[in-house]
Amino acid sequence: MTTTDTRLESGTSDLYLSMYRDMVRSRVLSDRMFALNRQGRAAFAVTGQGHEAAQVGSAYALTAGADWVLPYYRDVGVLVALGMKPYDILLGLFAKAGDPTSGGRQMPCHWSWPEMRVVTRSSVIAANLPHAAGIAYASKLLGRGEVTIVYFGEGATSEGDFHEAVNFAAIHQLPVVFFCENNGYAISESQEKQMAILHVADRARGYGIEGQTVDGNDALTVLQTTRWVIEECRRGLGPKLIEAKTYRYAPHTSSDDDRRYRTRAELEEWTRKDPIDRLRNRLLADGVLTPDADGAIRAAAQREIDEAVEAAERAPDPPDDDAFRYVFAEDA
Amino acid sequence: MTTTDTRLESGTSDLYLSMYRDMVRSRVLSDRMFALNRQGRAAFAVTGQGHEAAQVGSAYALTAGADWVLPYYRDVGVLVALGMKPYDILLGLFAKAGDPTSGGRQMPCHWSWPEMRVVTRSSVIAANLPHAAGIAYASKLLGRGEVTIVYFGEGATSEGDFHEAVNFAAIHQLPVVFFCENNGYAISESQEKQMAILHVADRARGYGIEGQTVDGNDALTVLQTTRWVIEECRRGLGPKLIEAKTYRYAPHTSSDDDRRYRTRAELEEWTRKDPIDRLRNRLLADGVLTPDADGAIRAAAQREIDEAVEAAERAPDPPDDDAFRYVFAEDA
Amino acid sequence: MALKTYIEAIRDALIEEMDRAPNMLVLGEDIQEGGVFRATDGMLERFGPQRVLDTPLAESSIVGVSIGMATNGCLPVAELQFADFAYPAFNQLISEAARWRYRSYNGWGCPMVVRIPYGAGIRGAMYHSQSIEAMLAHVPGLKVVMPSTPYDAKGMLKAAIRDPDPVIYLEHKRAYRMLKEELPDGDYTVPIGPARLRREGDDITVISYGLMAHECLQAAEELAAEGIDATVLDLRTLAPLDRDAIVAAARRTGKALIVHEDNLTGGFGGEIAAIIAEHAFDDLDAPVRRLATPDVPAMPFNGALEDFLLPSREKIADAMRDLAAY
Amino acid sequence: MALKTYIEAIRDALIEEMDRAPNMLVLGEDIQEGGVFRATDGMLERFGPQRVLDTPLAESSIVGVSIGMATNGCLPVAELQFADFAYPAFNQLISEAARWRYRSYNGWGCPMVVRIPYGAGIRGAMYHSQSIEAMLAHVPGLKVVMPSTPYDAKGMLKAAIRDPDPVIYLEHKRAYRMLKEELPDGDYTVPIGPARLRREGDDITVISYGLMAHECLQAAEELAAEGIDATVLDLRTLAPLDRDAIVAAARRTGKALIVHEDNLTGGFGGEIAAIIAEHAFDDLDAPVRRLATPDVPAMPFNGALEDFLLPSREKIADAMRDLAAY
Ligand SMILES: Cc1ncc(C[n+]2csc(CCOP(=O)(O)OP(=O)(O)O)c2C)c(N)n1
Ligand SMILES: Cc1ncc(C[n+]2csc(CCOP(=O)(O)OP(=O)(O)O)c2C)c(N)n1
Ligand SMILES: [Mg+2]
Ligand SMILES: [Mg+2]
Repeated sequence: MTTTDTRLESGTSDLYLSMYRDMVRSRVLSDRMFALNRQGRAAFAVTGQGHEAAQVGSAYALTAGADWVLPYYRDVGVLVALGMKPYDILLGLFAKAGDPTSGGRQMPCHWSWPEMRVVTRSSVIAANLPHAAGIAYASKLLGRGEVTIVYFGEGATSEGDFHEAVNFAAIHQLPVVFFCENNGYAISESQEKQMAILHVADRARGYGIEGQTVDGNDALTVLQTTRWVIEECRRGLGPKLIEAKTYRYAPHTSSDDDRRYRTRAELEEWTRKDPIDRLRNRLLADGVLTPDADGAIRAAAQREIDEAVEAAERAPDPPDDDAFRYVFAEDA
Repeated sequence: MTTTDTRLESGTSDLYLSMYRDMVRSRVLSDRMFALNRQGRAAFAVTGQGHEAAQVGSAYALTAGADWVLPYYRDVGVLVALGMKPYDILLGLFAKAGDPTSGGRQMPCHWSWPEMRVVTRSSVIAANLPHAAGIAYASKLLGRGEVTIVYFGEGATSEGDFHEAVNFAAIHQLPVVFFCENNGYAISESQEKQMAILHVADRARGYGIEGQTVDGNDALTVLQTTRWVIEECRRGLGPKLIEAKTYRYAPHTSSDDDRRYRTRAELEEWTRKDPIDRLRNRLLADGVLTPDADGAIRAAAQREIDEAVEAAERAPDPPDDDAFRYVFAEDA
Repeated sequence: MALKTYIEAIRDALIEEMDRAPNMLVLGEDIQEGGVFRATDGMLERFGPQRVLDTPLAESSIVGVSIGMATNGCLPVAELQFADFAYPAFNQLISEAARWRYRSYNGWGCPMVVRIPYGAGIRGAMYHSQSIEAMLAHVPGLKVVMPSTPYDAKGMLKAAIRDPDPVIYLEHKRAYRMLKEELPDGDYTVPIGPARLRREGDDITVISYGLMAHECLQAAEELAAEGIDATVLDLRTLAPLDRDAIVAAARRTGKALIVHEDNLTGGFGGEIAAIIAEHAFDDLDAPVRRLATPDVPAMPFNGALEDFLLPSREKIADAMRDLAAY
Repeated sequence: MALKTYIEAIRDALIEEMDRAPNMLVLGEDIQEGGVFRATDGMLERFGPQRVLDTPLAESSIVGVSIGMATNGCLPVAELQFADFAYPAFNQLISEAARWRYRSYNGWGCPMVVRIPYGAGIRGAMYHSQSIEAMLAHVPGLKVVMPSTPYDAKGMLKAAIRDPDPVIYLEHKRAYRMLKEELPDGDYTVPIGPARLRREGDDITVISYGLMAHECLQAAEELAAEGIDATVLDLRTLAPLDRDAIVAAARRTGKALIVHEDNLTGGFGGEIAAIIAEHAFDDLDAPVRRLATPDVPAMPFNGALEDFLLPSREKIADAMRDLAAY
């Protein structure tokens, strides 16, 4: 496991502050989505509390709008980092007409965002890994310099589609990053029920590509590793597998009761490694952040989400006939 | 790649002679099946010329009737070694009523043979790998000492089912041998179109199990390696992947024209490594076989196949109504 | 007798059969903690982790290893977490399980059950709402059952487990806690195959299966108050199909409405309509009608849109009135 | 004009479209050496290995990477080597390609063609003979075409390649070299959707698609000599379905026979019969009949058994006589 001793280079403090802010916004938004479900105001919630360093750290390594992004349902932090407004994410939560990601059709957090090259995904685990490989093949064929990143959990690596996608990407040395957020559980199943290896990154060896395990709760390490890997991809050195070890603090989804399969002690232990606390402490120690500035960031995030919730909840539902649109292209 | 220097231990010469005989019988039978197709007497042929050392060598490591065997379409040698009569294989070639392996329903060489625990397979590549894992799980659950071996080509390792099966077997440390006959081609596609690694055995590393590459044209090495691996399986040490490097001398099937994708020089080179010649020379050198005895073995094989062809071709077709039988259990 | 929900009926069947057959096991994702719908709640403690098996997240191999287990003396009952995630297992279901016996000329059998929660109406959105019976009931070699009551759910699951061939057992998620019924204590089975006449009436015939059969029955009761007397046929099993019951029910009233939750075109309703159009032709007094979800790619998350698309008691009652008036 | 076989028509369409669109590529197993049926013969030399792409032996990813390519500006035309091996790709076809546009509310499109050789009659046995259209035509979001002539094969493949949505293109293996036709030189397309009346007659209507449409036409010619005059409707496209043409053809004669090679129960014939039974009811003079392969799990290798099971010109003619006499 790589834990880089990242010294803050001059000129990077704004960047790190921005990352920190997005991690906080992502956490506040995620907490709120869960709460809205618990209050009976949202039918379903799936969120990524605990994954913020992995998500925001990796997303900050991307060239937004140029690189292709295939997030999974837990990637609130990726979307926030890419610049999706909480309001838009909340329109999806409430399945409203204006939901730019699916028009209220998909479960929350199944994003599509063409402007940012965020590609639509289903709920079918691992099915989008071959899409990432295909997108990267097209980039190469058409001679474009962009890189594709696809996100998934460690459970997803059990699916045949994981294998076929990584194998295809390796054969053609495609510019694609397979980014695994390993939180140790697939719903209730702990990692050893999914694989007989300690590190998801070891899967890479069967394909002849490099795998790299990083501390997924350390945003700066994630950023640096992902940057390096993307750089290698861009230089045509082929696909890579990154495993970011982390933990989810919330139940799998609003339908799950994680007390059936995780001890509170384990959760407690990981809470002490909270990725947001960790980056905050680092920034405070380095003098990039002050307690006051931190308070302002948190208050602003709360305010932003409050306003977004209020507006999104009031947005109109789609009209009935909307259900028939876009089965096929309408101009065809 | 392991090439064991196998000294002939005392008491093993009968065994090796028997292996040699089965390799010859398998070759003669395979050649004949192809010829029958070329003569318009059989609608289709798929055979394993060149794979005899891998097939017969590994099959001789099994406890026939106790261990479970999931062969693939190329495994004429495995079936011959297990004791299936050429006549029965030929009934399948001609799709005759008495075909014990499928009642004339399956393509030739898609065997089922319950008495010998040879399990039915489809033509769908790699789909039977999960079956092998499931059989081995049952062996373990029911506390039986048997081992399962499943055969496939290197192309099959590209399928998702390969991944899911090996992963499942590794997680549960099941007594199953994944035996890959790597002949360098999947129909027309050479190995580098299927994987970015040199050795199929390297796939094992992604699952936390051992992989072993052997010279698949050396029957004695294959025998020894498979024996060792099966012994480990029986002792509960979990699944293994064996890769036997070999070459097929015939086209992929009777429908294929291998001159489109392989040079005659390459074929020529491999012909010099013929597994049957190799074992013959070894047995001659060790004095276990004499030229006369060899001649007798070959003549007997020719005679046996001649007679079997004649009898099988004359066997009756199934009656029309037979097509409706056994969609479901009939006693149900 | 005891009052049981649909899902309790399923759990009882599993536990009772596990008690009976030491070679039986249940397997799937999150099975040990009870399954996402809690069908296997408490089974880990009772039967241990070898027989209550958490599988990797890999549907093709869930079915594939089950086939292997069935081949080597076990009785696997696999769970696919949602019907929407059954497609990765389609090859194993169709190419393998369904053809296992036929292609080996009875050399091998595949006694296996695959339980699959299906259906919409729970705000499950596009990938937690689908119906997949039309595809599977089309495959010779598979048995497909879709019980609509707790009584049938328990009895048919037991029959499925004891069946020598692969059975796809489709259970509606919305039925799990919605449907309750007094069930007899102890062992009973409900045979795979025969449809069940759930109501007899001479004005029109409604044919359905799964949770929609329940909705049809409710609609029929509603219409009875208006003086329209309906026969309601609950198919219960789609494969093998009870053609005689279909033809007899259609003949009786000369007017048939078929209802299913799956989308219309190419849905299993087409088969039922075709059987009626061929074999009850002389007795038909009206066009054979179908009511189904319109042809859109699965349910939207938005609740209003889901309600708009999904057949319901009200929509069924309307279609019945319409047909009765023909 | 030039005389072309069915497979030459396909190859010509591929090559002409590759010439037109530099972002188009073909991919699949053994594509570079020409494909096992030689559909892509000579294309490697002309377009190079990046655009004539040999994939690993992995159907799910063949479709999966095609979806990705289509998303990023390419026009992939994938080949699945046999329809029998399409099941491993069903999840990608159904969960992904078909719902790509709908679930992203038109944010993303998936302009992709999947060519799939299907069908029996070539002694291909259980796993090189299957028909899979019923399952795919049931899926909203997929277009499914099954041309029955070289002319349509070429024109519809071009239309499919230019279509903005995923198109499943089912080509009958036995048609490849059996069917020949004079084709116009140069570019033309045949629209996806409209059925084609291949023969008009007032006694009975036969409705079919794919190679069976050809067999039906032959049978109809045979019967014309006996004084039975048939309408033959070739659907060509199953999704979106030309319902009006079906209803009109059935109405015209009041007697309809539906023929397909896929097995009967749950086959696409059910949908066609249901449409007729609902929308042509008042004009029907006879039961709606279906002729299809019996419900067994795919074709036996034994040639006599295959012939016994498979619908043929003779069996179609018999069924037509029977219906005409009703
Ligand atoms: C093909 C498929 N099977 C099952 C599910 C149900 N399911 C949803 S999430 C999940 C666990 C995923 O675990 P992992 O990949 O580790 O991601 P995590 O949720 O832990 O971030 C499962 C089994 C699904 N969505 N798709
Ligand atoms: C799922 C599937 N896809 C494609 C095919 C067609 N096919 C038959 S054999 C074969 C190549 C297999 O190659 P390999 O696994 O290396 O075995 P070999 O024939 O070389 O021994 C292919 C592509 C098939 N039978 N099943
Ligand atoms: Mg996880
Ligand atoms: Mg090979």
